Amino acid sequence: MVDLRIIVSQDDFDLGVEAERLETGPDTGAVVTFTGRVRDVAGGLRHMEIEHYPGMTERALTDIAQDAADRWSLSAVTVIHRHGRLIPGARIMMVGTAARHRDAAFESASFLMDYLKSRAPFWKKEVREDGAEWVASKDSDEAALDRWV
Amino acid sequence: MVDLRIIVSQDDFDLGVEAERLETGPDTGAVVTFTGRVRDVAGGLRHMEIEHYPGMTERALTDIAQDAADRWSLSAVTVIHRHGRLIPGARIMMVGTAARHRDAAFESASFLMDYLKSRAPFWKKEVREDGAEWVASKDSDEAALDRWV
Amino acid sequence: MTVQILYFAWLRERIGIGREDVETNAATVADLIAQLRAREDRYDTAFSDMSAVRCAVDQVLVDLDASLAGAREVAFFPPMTGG
Amino acid sequence: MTVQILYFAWLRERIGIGREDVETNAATVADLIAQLRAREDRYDTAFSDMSAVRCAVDQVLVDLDASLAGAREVAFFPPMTGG
Repeated sequence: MVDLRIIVSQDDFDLGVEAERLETGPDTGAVVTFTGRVRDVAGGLRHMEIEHYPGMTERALTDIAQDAADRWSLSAVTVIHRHGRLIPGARIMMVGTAARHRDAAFESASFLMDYLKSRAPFWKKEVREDGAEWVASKDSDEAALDRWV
Repeated sequence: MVDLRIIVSQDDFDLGVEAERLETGPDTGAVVTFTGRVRDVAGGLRHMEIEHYPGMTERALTDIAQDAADRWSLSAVTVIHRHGRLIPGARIMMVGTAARHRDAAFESASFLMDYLKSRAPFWKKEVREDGAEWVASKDSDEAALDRWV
Repeated sequence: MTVQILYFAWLRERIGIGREDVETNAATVADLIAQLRAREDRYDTAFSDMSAVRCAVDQVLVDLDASLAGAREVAFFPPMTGG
Repeated sequence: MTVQILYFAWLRERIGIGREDVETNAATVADLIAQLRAREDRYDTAFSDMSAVRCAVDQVLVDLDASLAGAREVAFFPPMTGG
């Protein structure tokens, strides 16, 4: 049985604790984590505002996680995504995967990220000193999904 | 300047602390960690004995880390590899990469792992209830290097 | 039938509300959008570039030609930017 | 010249020592191996399958036809199995 851990919250998370949770069972040889942070690319970013679709978000993340678990025979999957107001440097989200071998752990984490980017109902708004703007979706993020079809 | 952290030690490490160290600077948007653990595949594994080549090991790991940092413009790279006696479930090693974007963080971590597997001077011996055996290198590990040429 | 409609991100901002109940006979998502656009300028403007609109029916992503048969909750939003 | 030779993993176990100083005129790694194999059976056995032997000269991986000019430390070991 795969251990799915899905969290959608305003709160920060402890990556060490999360990674340790993924190290389950005698047959887990490889754990990969990805953590995303708020970058102040151009300077002048006050904060990022992350909106989501309560209900659908948890559902979409669970579906994506289960899909990854089935596809790569994972022993554990963690997906955490924050919402609300996040200052530069703050953690936005993480995914973590536990598998027998490194390839499965790397590929499934990469797959989860690609799906999170354009299939999970989150929207980012950058609040800058000179105004606020919704982050535009990238064609490259949509294209990244093609490699998993 | 890239922040390289190379550790070769018998001691365990704290993944949470290591991951936090990688979250440096306003321009780091993506952190990937890989952790490898001792698996008891067939049952009956007493422990793993990891031998290394003191001096060359640190040098090889530093070269590999610097290479990754240059190639993917990383802001930080961590490579930790343990040696000595490790029981099933124990952490063997980790790599961590910090980059602007997810692709660079994922690819460079995967690159580091492929190099560690067959270019860093470590040798694993499985000590089982019914005897001890050096782990054989895999053709697939050697082949994995081809994609980075 | 009555469906609850949800708006997110800049669609929510342009229309000025996050949710509303709408009485409709629309057979598809596209029909529902046409009905909304006919109501008021703010809807017409919000839906003017359909390539920038995504839709979920009962919390599942669908194409704009999807049926509304049995739908209770319809959400409109721009392309997602999570991660 | 005198070079320090190091052995690791099963090469170390088969030869029975981890390091030794060897007086040699070998021009290449392959020449040095030939000299070692001629010494004693345990060396001959350890180096019998050269496809399973890797070498580092002064802590840098090299091919078996590499020169030993200026070499101070030569290490022999099986394919690495880190990670």
